Amino acid sequence: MAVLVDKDTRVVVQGITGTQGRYHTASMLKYGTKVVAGTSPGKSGQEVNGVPVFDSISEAVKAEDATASIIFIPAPFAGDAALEAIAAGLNPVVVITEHVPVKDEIRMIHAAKQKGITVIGPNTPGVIVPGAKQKVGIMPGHVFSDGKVGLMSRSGTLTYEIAAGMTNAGIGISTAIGLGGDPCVGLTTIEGVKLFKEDKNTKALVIVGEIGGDAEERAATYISKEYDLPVVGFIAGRTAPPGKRMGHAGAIISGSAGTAAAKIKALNDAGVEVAEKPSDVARLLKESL
Amino acid sequence: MAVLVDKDTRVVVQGITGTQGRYHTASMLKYGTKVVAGTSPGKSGQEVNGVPVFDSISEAVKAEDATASIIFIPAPFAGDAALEAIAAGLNPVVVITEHVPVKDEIRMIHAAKQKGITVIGPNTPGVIVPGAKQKVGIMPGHVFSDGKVGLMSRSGTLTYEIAAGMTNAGIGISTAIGLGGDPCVGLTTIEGVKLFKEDKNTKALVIVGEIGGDAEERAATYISKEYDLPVVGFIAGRTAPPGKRMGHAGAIISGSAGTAAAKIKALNDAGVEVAEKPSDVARLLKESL
Amino acid sequence: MKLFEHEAKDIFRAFNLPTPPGGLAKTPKEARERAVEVGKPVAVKAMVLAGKRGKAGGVKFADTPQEAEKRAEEILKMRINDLPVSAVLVEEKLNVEQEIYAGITVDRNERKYVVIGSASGGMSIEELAEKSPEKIVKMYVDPNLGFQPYEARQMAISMGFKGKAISQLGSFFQKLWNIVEAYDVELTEINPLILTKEGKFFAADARLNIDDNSLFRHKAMIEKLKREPVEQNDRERMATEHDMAYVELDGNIACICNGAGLTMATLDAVSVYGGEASTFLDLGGGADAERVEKGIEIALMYPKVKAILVNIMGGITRCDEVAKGILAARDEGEITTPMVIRMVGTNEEEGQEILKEAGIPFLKTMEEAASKVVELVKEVA
Amino acid sequence: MKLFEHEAKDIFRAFNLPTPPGGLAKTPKEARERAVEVGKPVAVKAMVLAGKRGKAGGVKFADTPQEAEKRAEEILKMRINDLPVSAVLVEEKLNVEQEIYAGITVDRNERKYVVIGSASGGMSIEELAEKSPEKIVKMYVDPNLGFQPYEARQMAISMGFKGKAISQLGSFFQKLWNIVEAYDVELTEINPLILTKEGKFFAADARLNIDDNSLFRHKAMIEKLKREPVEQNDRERMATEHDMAYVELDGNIACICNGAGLTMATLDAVSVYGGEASTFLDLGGGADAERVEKGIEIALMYPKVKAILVNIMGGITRCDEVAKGILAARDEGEITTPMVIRMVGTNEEEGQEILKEAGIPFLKTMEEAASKVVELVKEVA
Repeated sequence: MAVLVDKDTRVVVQGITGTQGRYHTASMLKYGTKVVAGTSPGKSGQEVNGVPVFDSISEAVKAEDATASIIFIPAPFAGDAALEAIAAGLNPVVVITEHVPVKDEIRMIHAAKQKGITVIGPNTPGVIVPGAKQKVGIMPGHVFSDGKVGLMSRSGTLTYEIAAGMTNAGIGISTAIGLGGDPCVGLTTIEGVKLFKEDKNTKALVIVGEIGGDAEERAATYISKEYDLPVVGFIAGRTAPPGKRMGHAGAIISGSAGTAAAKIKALNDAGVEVAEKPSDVARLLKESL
Repeated sequence: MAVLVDKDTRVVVQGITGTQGRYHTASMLKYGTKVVAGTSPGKSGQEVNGVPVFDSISEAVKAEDATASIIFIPAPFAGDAALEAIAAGLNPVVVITEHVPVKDEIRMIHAAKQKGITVIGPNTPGVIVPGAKQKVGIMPGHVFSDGKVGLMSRSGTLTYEIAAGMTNAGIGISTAIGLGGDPCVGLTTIEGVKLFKEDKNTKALVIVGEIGGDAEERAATYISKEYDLPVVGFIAGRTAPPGKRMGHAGAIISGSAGTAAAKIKALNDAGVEVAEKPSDVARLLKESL
Repeated sequence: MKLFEHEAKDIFRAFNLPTPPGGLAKTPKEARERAVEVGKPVAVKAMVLAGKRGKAGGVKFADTPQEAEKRAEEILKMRINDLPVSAVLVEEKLNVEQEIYAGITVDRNERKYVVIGSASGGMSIEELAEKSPEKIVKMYVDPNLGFQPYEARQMAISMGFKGKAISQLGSFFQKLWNIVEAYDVELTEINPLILTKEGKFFAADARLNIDDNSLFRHKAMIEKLKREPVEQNDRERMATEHDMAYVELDGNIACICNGAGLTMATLDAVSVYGGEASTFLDLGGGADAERVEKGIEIALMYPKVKAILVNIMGGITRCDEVAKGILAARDEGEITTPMVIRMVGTNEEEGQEILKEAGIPFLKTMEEAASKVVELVKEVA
Repeated sequence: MKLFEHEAKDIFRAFNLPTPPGGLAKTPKEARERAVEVGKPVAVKAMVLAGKRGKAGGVKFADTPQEAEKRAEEILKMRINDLPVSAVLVEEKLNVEQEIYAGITVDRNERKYVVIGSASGGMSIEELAEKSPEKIVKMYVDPNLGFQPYEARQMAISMGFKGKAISQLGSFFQKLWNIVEAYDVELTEINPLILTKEGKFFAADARLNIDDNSLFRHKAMIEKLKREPVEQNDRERMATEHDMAYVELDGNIACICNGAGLTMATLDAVSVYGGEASTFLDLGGGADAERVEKGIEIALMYPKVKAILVNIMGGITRCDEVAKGILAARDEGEITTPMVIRMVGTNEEEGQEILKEAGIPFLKTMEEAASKVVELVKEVA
């Protein structure tokens, strides 16, 4: 068992004929993902790695019973692509694209909410379920091993770093979710915790956060009241100077909220141990399990 | 019993301090309507005919438990007023204002639909329930007498003409609804028929239509299948030349659809007798009851 | 408010919606200049706010600038649907591969905007709807989200286009929607929308009607046009200024009433008794004496009028005010045109008292009044 | 993209949002001219993209044009937050009745725009939120319907205004929202928004930050500004051109990594071992050899750099490409700055092979690498 994605998830790749789309379609197929269709307006009839290409999502859904979407569409058009996936009822909709305008993010997230659909990202590495051999994302599959820890992160490569550490320590993952590095993302940390709470197969959580916003603080409040299983945290950006924008639009510190110190304190107060270095995560997990 | 409005309806008048608002507040109060509040931004604390004025709908609802709204706000601002009433959950929202841009009408009608609220109009004389002594509108109350016939109309004064004829003939009205003269209105003819169908007190219907659109044709189709009680119709504009705009934005003929002949035929085919002159309506009703 | 084709196309270009190369000409000489600029065979098109312009001979083709000048001369002399032609649009004659229909309007039943397209353009959409409804693609616009690019592409797909045309035509629909949104358009049509043999899409024609009720939002745009929103005669302009609905017809009885539905019903009643209306004049709600007087004044300016029927169902409108207005009109204008008054409702008795004192007869029902006025006209004629 | 106050106010005026009379001056003489035009006591304000401008002495008042010239001269010489002042805004000193706060930004938790207002303006919203949160009014904007005029008036009502001020201030908020919508504004603040003793509202200050990701939609607006979207030094500009995230810090270790989170965590790890980073450089996803080489080149341009730490967690990024890039940078630039490489993930072995052959040492964990680079820097220093 897992969250968001399982063995029956049938993925359509939006923007499958682009460089990124092609590359990650191959990578997902290799991992085991059921990529059943791709879209690229005007290119129906083509194939990418044996996956049929359609002009629109509605055609892809009709022909191939796709259930979920992953989006590799350039930022100016990613909002439209997400709305197309949402209108077709695909769930989840994983938006890999970075630099999506926040106005477009707000629109897609609320359009999805109204239909009970989960948007992952934008600016996310996606979702991976090692136990089902399904990844709807761009992460290197081999660093994630099957197990019972849920992993959520606002960062990409840092997640791989931590997942690799867990795998090396013999700790497996039920589902790993890249929440996305933007200030506005579809699935928030607290919503992620709620999802994992409903998953009987997940026996512990890792939350990888970073400076900016108060997603981790809010999740901490929820965890202290509602989540009883072990949680380990990591917060990137402890040494980042205030007011500097460091890569992720999300990583802006404003005022006293959103600092690494504030987040670490909130998590600690909720009984969550916070690792100082990425490699400490696996150790803390072992201790708490 | 009646539709849309009953003895417990508590009305707030939006735009109560304007000439129209003042005049019709007095007229509604005189008729018996429970006008409990009015709004006019910046004028809270004032009174109009003893009715307290508030700066906003939310204050009016909080203080006076208003349940329905009637709008006398100039066209450029009427859409905003309607959205304010809808957001506060008032139902129905009766929009008297004419010349409201169609884009604003579409917005208000769909915002209302999403909340299960009925918009009457725009460009409507409103709703009257003689049996409850409640009118949420601008019609002359005395021409409507209490009874068991439901009256729906896309026209204002023509409705009074027909209602007066019914009253003179001793035929009373359960509820009379001015649907509004614009192409896009909140409550359509067919929806009006459905409302009356649910009202046990209404034993017959009068549908006053006019050229333009196919609201009457659609209602006719519904009536032929679903409505078993007697219905009498009247269609204005039998002699109107095609392509001319005659007062109501609604009264434009385009192509062969929407002509008086097409409407009369559709109604006749559904078993509805259509009066040639307004005065014939009462006679036909008597014959069918 | 209906825009002329060239005005609509100015807006199209501002939204990057391609139109054929060319320009406006007010004289035959200018038309030749435009044709020289185009440098290819051209179409010369009458600028007139009337349908069926093509059938009326308002569109001609010319292979040379000289020919364009000649065609322009012919067209500029024409009247189409009784309207003068004040200018011609000279545009490149496109190398047509396919004629397409594209339009957006309001669906009053759904209470939504609807985008309409067909790969079989050229004929009117009514004709097309009748003859081959299966060739018409319709998409309703979500009132919350608007019309999305993917939906615009879906239009093209559903219309049967493939390959690059999907995004190109999709973008065309998207831009058309952006115009509808920006200018409160109640009807726009591009018919034909041309796909050239070179694989490009152009708006060969352009119809753009702006919601009259929204004009307060578009003052800058209207100012740019340097013309009145509507072409009206003096009587129509006066009625508009006084916010009355006024339509001229071919009969001889002017119907002055309150409310559009009642006015139409009054016209119908006149017809039932064998008469023919000259005038639809809706005073609107709550008319006072002055307004009634002005309404009668406007009605009498129309030469076809032989008799007047005032039919008032007093609601907001007070009969005493109406009576005063009738009196004032009679006294001021020394009216000799026969007038029949029917007036009931609010302050009915006061109003009737005023008429009685002034010696003006009145009737109680609109049927009596309609029958009476038809009689009077027959006497006059 | 942050707009200067005068740029923001140009937009405000285009949306009929009142600003105090006045204008921009690039020289003291121009400042005097502006003050003469205003004809009243003025404020002279440094145009600089930095907060706390007032505390830094960047806003001065002048009763006469002569005085305005003198104040402008002083201010134009200043540097605020290490940024030069290139112009001053000379504006009428308003007759202040009340200082108000008005702002709109994105609430990342609600994933909605939020409109913020307070009748107690003047101080920063963070300060206000801490000291008197009850004085702050917030309204979330419905993602479907937008921000309606009645909601804008509700803001004014909730902020405690009465009478005409409700519609006036409401209209202010409404226009501010229209600007946010039109220009993808991620943060706008008017602080203070002045209510004058004459009962009028003016945007005395103006902050307007446009979502960098939306700039492709606002090319016309940016072109009008006649400046680059962001003030950057050469290194920052190069990084932007190559789509890398680059931030300069006060330490001496350049951290070159892939992914913002990993880069931050690397900086943190350096700190854990007693070092200090000079550079945050995120190569982004899927960097090839050329990109890695360019990243090292940019990092080395910053004089503070004493050592380089390359930390790559290969996902889309392939370690062999990274290794090639490091090699190229070393060979091309004849680098003498010590470099520590940590590189795992996709094509790890191939990459390590390349480094081995070139004689470049590498480490397996980021902790080892961070500790090693700190050691090296200490040796160098």
